[in-house]
Amino acid sequence: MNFPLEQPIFQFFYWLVNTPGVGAGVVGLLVGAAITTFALTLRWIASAKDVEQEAYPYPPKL
Amino acid sequence: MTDWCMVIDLEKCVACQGCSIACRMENNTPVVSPEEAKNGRAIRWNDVFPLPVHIAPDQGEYPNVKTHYSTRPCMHCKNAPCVKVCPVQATYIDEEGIVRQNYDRCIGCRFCTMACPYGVRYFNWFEPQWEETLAEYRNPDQLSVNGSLEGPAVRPVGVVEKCTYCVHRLEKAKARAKAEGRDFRADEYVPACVQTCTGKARFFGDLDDPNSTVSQLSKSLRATHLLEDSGAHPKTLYLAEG
Amino acid sequence: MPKQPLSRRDFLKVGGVAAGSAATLAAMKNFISARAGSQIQTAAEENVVASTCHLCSAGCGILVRVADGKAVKLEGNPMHPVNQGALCPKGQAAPELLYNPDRLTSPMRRDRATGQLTQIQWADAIQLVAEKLNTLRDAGHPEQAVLMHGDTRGQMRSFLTRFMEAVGSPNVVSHESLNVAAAKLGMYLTQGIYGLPAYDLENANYVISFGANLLEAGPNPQRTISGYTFLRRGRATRGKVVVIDPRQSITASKADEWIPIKPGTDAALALGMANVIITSGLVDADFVKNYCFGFDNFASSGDHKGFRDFVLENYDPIRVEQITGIPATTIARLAGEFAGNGPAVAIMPGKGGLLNGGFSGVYTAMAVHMLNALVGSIESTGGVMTQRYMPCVDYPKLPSDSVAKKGFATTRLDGAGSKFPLGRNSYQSVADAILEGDKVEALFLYDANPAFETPGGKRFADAFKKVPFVVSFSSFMDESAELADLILPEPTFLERWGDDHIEGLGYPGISLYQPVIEPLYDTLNTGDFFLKVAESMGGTVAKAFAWKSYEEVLQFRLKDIGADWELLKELGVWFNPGYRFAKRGSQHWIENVVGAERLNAPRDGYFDLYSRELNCFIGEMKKDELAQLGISQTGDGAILPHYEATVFQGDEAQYPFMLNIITLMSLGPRSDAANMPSLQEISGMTVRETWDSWLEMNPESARRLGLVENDRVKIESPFGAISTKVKLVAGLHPDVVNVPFNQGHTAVGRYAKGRGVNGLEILNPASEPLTGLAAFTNTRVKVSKA
Amino acid sequence: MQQTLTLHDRDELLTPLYQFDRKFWTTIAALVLVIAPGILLYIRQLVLGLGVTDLNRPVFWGAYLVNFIFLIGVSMAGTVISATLLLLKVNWRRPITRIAESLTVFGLMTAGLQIIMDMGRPDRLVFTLLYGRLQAPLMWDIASLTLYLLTAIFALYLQLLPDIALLRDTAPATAPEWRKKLYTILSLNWRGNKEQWTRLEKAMLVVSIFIIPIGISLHTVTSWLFSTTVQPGWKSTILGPYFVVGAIYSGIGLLFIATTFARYYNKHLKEYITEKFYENLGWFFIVMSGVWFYFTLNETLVATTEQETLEFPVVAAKLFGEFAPAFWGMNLLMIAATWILVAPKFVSDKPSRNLFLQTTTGLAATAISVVIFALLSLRLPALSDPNLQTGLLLAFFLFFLLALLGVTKWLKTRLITATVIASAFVLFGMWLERWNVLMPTLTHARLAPYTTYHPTVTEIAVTISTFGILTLMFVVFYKFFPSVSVWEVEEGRALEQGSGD
Repeated sequence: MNFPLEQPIFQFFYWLVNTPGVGAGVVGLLVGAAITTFALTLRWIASAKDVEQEAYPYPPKL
Repeated sequence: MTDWCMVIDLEKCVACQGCSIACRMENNTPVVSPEEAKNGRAIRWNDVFPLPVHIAPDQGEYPNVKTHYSTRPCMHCKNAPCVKVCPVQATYIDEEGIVRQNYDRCIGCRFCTMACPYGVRYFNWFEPQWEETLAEYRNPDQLSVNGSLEGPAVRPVGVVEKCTYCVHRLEKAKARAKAEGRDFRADEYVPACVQTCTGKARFFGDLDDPNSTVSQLSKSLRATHLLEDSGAHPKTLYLAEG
Repeated sequence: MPKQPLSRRDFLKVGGVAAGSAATLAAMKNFISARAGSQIQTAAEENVVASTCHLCSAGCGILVRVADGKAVKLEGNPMHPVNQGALCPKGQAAPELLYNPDRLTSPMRRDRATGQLTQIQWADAIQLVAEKLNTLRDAGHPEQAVLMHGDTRGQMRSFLTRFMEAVGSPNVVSHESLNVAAAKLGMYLTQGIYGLPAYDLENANYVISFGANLLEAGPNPQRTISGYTFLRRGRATRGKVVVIDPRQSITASKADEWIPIKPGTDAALALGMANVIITSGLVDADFVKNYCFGFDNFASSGDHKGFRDFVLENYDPIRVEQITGIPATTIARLAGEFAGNGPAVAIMPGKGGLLNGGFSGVYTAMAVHMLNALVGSIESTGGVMTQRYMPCVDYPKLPSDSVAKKGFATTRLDGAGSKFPLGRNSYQSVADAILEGDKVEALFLYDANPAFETPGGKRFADAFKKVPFVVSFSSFMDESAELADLILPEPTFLERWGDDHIEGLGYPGISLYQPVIEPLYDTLNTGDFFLKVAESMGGTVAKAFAWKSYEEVLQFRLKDIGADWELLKELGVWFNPGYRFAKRGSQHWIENVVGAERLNAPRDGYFDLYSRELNCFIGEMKKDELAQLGISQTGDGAILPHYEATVFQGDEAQYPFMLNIITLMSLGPRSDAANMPSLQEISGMTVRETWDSWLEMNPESARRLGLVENDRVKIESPFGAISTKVKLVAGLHPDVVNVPFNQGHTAVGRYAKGRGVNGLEILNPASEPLTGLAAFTNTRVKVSKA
Repeated sequence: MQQTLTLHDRDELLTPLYQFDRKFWTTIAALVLVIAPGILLYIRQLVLGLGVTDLNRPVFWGAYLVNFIFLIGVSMAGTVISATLLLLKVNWRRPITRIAESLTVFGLMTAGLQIIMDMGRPDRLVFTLLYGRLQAPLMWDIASLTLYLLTAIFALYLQLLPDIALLRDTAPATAPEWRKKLYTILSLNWRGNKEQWTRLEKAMLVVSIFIIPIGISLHTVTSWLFSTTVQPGWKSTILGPYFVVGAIYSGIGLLFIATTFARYYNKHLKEYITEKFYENLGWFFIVMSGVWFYFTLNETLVATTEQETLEFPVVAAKLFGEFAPAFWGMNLLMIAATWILVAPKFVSDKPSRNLFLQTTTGLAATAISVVIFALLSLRLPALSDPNLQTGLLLAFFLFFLLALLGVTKWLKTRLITATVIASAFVLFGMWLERWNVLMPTLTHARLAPYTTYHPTVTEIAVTISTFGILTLMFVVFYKFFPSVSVWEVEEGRALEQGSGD
C-alpha cells in the first residue's frame, strides 16, 4: 500500500512531493533556471563583438 | 495511534435521513435554493440514496423487485485520492486518520471533487446563506488549526467542504477531558450522525483498539467497503444487508 | 494566510532523518499532524434542556443544546424509552421550525370584508373570545362553539375537552378519523380497548405487517424503528418481518419478504390465514376456548355462527387468492410461519396505512387483530401489549351549570355516535355538517389545518364562510389560519409547556415539553390562553379553571406520577419501565387488558371473535339499513370480521388507477413541517426528487400510457384534477399510483407555498357511514400526459 | 538584385506596420465587441461565484476546462512544428515560423486564463506558489505550462531579434518616437555581425531541440489531470499520446487559418506564403488525421471490450447516448476534413459531366445531410421508431457521400480554400473531442445519479471572448512586428541564389 518509507531516501521523496511549498520551490527553480538561461543566452548573443568588418550581407547598408 | 472509523449496518439503517439533517445542523451546511438543489448542488455531507444509484431498465419487474438504500458519509480513505491531488494541501489526513479540509487554504480548483470516487466532497457554488432568522441556529463552534478555519465554521464561497467525522466534537471532548484533568477515552465522542441514528445502525470508534466495537464489527462476515476497487482503501465500513 | 507549520516540522525531522521519530512515522503513515495547532472555541455559555419533540405523534425525548440563548441543536434523549437517544430528520430539523422566517409573531384579527389583518393585543383577543363564548352561553347554545384539534397529546386534550365541557359544548373533534381511528376501533370491537395496541417487537419472532409503515409513518415510527432494528440485529436470533403492501415502501424493502396485495383486500388475506391456522390446528386452543367469545357457533336468542365456521366456509385460500391476488400456497405458508414461529404478531396500520377509510377499514382491523388472538399473542411476550398510562390526578368536578349541561347533552356536530354509529370523531364531517346548515357560532382550530389535511379540504373554505367566528392557534399562517377571523399564534413546542403520554411500549410514562428558550415572539401557549379566557368569562367556567398557568395545570395533573416537578424538568421524561403482562383471566386482565372499555357489551375479559360490541350497534339492522352503512353481509356475517369489497369512486374503465396518499418520514404529518427547508430538500430521496411532489407509477403501466420518468402528468378523479411529474417505481402494484402527503400547500410559508400538489384535493370527500372515517383509499384516478 | 529584393521586402512587410488605417481599427472595434460581454459576465462570476455556470455535482469541471485543453492543444503545433522543420532544415518553413511561434505564445496565455476562470478562488492563485505540492498533477501542469510558455516566448524573441533590428534601422521619420525607442531596446544592439549570427543560430538550434519534449510534456501532463483520478473513462493509458496527436492536429489547423488570415490581411504576403506551404504542410496534416483516427478508434474499442462495468455507460453515452451528436459530429467533421484535403488530389481538373461530381449536387446534398443529422440529434419522439431511425441513418450516409463527391472538383482548383475549410472542421472537431473526453465521464459518475451539463450564457460568452482575445493579440502583435520573418525569407532567398549561381 505504501512505499518503503523507512528508507531515508524515500522519506526524502515523500517530503519532496508532499510538503506544501517545496513543490512550488521546485517549480520556481525550474522556471528561474529557464529564465536565467534565456537571459544569459541573449546577453551572450548581443555581446558578440566581431573584428572582420565584412558583415553578413544583411541588413543592407543603404 | 487512534484511527477513527465508522461502521454502518445497512440492515439496521432504515433510510430515515436523520443523519443527513443531524450533519447539517451540526456542521452548518447551508440549505441551497430549490433550483440549486434540483441542479445537484445540494450540500449534504452525509447523503442517503436508493441503490442502485443509476436507474437501469434491467432492475426487475413487479413484483420481483428489491430496492436497497444506502447512506454515505466520507470514507476517510487511508489512501485518499483527494489528498493526493490537492495542489496546496488544503485537504489532508490528520494523525487520527480523519481526512480534513482547510477552508482558508482551498483555492477551489475542484480537483479533489473529481478525484473522489465516492462524490462526498461538495463545492460552494454561491455564498452559503441562511434566510433571515434561520441563521440563528448555526452551530457556534469554531475549530481553527493554526489559525485556519475547519469543521463547522461557515464556509466562504468557492471552496470545497466535506464530512470531518465531526472533528470539532473530538476537539471539544478532548478539551473537556483536559479541563477535568483526565485522559481522553475513545468512547467520549461520536459524530452527530452516529448519535442521532434512529436505527442504531452506526457505530464509531478507534480501529486501532482491538477491543473497540468497530474493530469487532470490522471482522464481521458482513463487513464490506464501498467501491473497494477504487484503490482508495476507504475506512468507513458497511455491514451488508441480510 | 497562516502556513501549516506541520510541514515545516516534518521537513526538519524527516530531512534530519530522525529515524523512528514521530515525524518519520508520520511520513510512513502519510499523515499530517493537526492536533498541536488545534483550537476550539464555542459559545460563551451553554446548557442542555430536556424536552419532547412534537413533529409527529411519537413524542421523542430531546436534549436541546442552547448556546448563548439560542437553540442550536437537538439530540435524542438517551433516557427516553421511545427514541433512546436517536432522533429522526424532523426532530433534527426542528430549529428550522423555531427560527422559521415565516412564523406568526403576534395575535392578529382579520376583517372578513376586506381580508385585512390587523395586529391586536392578547388582552383584546382574550376579551373577544370570552365575550363570544359568554354570548353563546347566554343564548343557551354553548354547543355552537366547536373545537377541532389535531394530534393533541398529553394533558392538552383532556384540558381542552374539559374547557369545552365547562362552556357546554360536546363538540371537541379530534383528527383521529383521518388516521388512527380505524385501528383503534378494530382494537375496541375485538379486545374492548379503545386505543392503539402496543407491539412487543423486541421479543417477537415473526412480524407480519398489513400495510403498516413501521419504519416511516406509523403512529409511532421511532418506537417501531427501535423495536424493528433490535429484532433484526440487536439480539442473538433474528426475527422475520413480512410486509403486505401494494407498494414497496422503505419498510417493505427492508423486510425479509414483501408481498404485494390487491389494494383493500387485506381483510380477506387475514381471514384466509385464519382459515389455514384453524384447519391445520395451529390455534392457541387454551386462548380461543377459554378467553375468546364466538370462536365456535353459539346460541343466544337463536343460533349464531361462530368465527371458525364462518371463516372455514368463506375464506379458504383458493377464494382468497382470487380476491387478493396472492397465491394460495403463499397464504398457507404465511399462516404456517405465523402460527408456527411464535411469538408472532400481526400489525394493523395506524397512520399512513391503506387500512384507513377503505370503507371496510374496521373489519380489516378486526380481522388482522384477531390473528393475534388465534395464536395467543394477546398480552403475551412478543405479542400485543395494551398501553398503560401514568395515573393523572383527576380534574376537580365541574361546578354544576345548567346551560353547560344542556349544551353538552346535545348530539355532536360531526355526527359521531349518531350519524356514524361507531364513530367517536369525524373531523372532516364538520365541514359537511356546517354546509348542511348546522349552526356553528364559534370554531376553534387547535393544532389543526382541516382545509389542507382532509380529503376535499377545499370545502372547509366555504364552511368557514358560514361560521362568524373562526379562531386559529397555528404558529404559521396555514391554509386554515388564512380563513380565520382571529389568529392567535402558539409558540413552537420548543418555547412552551406541555406533556405527552409515552405510547407504543406498553408501560406508562410521561414526557415533558418545556420552554428551552424564551418565546421569540409575542405568542401565547393555548393552554394559558384558555385559562385567561375562562378567567375573564367568570362564573362556573372560571371556577372550573382555577389555575394561574398551564404549567400549574401540568404540575397538578402529574403530581402522582412518582417524580417531583423539578426532577421531571431535569430529566424531561418519567416512566415505569418494564411491561408487566397480565395473567389470562386475572383481575388485572379484566380491568386493563380485555374488555375494560366496552360501553355496551359485558366487560367480562373475553376477547371477541364475534364482536358483541358491534352486535349492539348493528345486530338488529335489516339488510337495507346495513347496506346504508356500506355493509354487504347480513346477520352474523355483518358482525363477524369479513372482507368488504371496496366501493371505489370512479369506474374502473374510466379511472384505471387507485390513488394512494403516502406519508413520508421526512415531511411527516404536520403542515408546518412542509415549511422546513431541510425537510423539503430530502423529501424525495426514494425517487431522486427534491423540493417537489410526484406521482409514483409502475413502469409497465407508464409504458402503456407512453409516459417516461419526469413527464408532467394530469391526475384526474371524479372529484378534480391535479398535475405533477411522474416517477417510475418498479416496486408498485400496476393499478396503484401514489402521491406523497404534505406538499401542494397554498399557504404556511415561503418554503411550503406553491410547491408540488396536494393529492387530498382529488380524494373522495365522503366519510365511511359506519365509523365516520375519512375515505383515503377508495378513489380511482386516470393519469394522462399534461 | 538583392538590393531590390530587400527594398521590395521592406515596403511590403514593414510599411504596413505603420499604417493604422480604417481596416485595422474596425477589426479592433469588432474584436472588442466580441470580447466585452464575456469579460462583463466573468466579473459577474467573480462577484457571485461559480454558481453562474451550469457546473454541479458531479459535473465539477466544464466548458472552461474544455477550452483549456483545446487551447494548449492548438498552441502545441506552432513551436513544435517550426522547431521540427528548422531541425530538419526545411526551407519552406521560413515564411510561417513566426506566425506559428506567436500562435503558441498567445494560445498558452489564453489557456492560462481558462484555469484562473475555472478556479473557485482566483484570489488565492498565489497559494499555488506558497503551498504548491509536487504530488498534485495540477502542479505538474503549472510547471509544464510556465516552462513551455517561457521557452516559446524565448524562441519567438530569438527569431524576432534581427527583424527588430531591421525595424530599428529602417523606421521611417514619421514613426512615433516611442516605437523607435521600443525597437531600440528590444533589439539589444543587434548589429548582425557574423559572430552574432552564428550565436543566434546556435541558440535557436538548442531551443528547437528543447522545446519539443517540453511541448509534448505539457500535453501528456494535461491528460494526467484526468488519468490520475479513478473516474470511469479516464484511466485509459492512450490518453497521453491521444492528447499530443490531437494537439498537433488541431495546431496545424489553427496555423493554416492564422496564416490565411494574415495573407488576407496583408495582400503582399501572398508572395511569401505560397501554395507550396499549403501543399507541403497539408500532407503532414493528412498524416496526423490518420493517426488521430487510429487513436480515437483505439479509445472506443478498448472501452467497449474491456471488463470495466463502470466504463461502459460512458462509452455508451458517446456512441448512442446523449453525447452521440457530439461524438459522431466530431468524427464526421474529421472525415470531411480529411476528404477535402485528400480527394481533390485524385481527380482531374477538367470539368466532368458526371452528375455526382457537380458542385450544386454537393451543396444540396450537404444541406440535406446536415438537416438529417440535426433531426437525428434532436431525438424527436416522433422519430423514435427504430426502423425509421435506421432509414434516416442510411439516408444520411448516402447524402453525406454525395456531398463529399460533389464538392471535390470544386475544391480541386482551390487548394487554399479547401485547406482553410478543412482546418475549420478540424478545429471544431477537436474542440468537440475535448468535450467528449470530459463530459461523458463527468456526467456518468459512480455514486451520483447520471446528470447533464449545458453551458450557461456566462460560459459561452467567456469562451467566445477567449477566442476573441486570442485574435486580438494576434492582430495587435502583427501591427508591431512583421508577420513574416524577413531575415529568414532573405536567408532562404540567398541560399536559393547561392544554389542558383
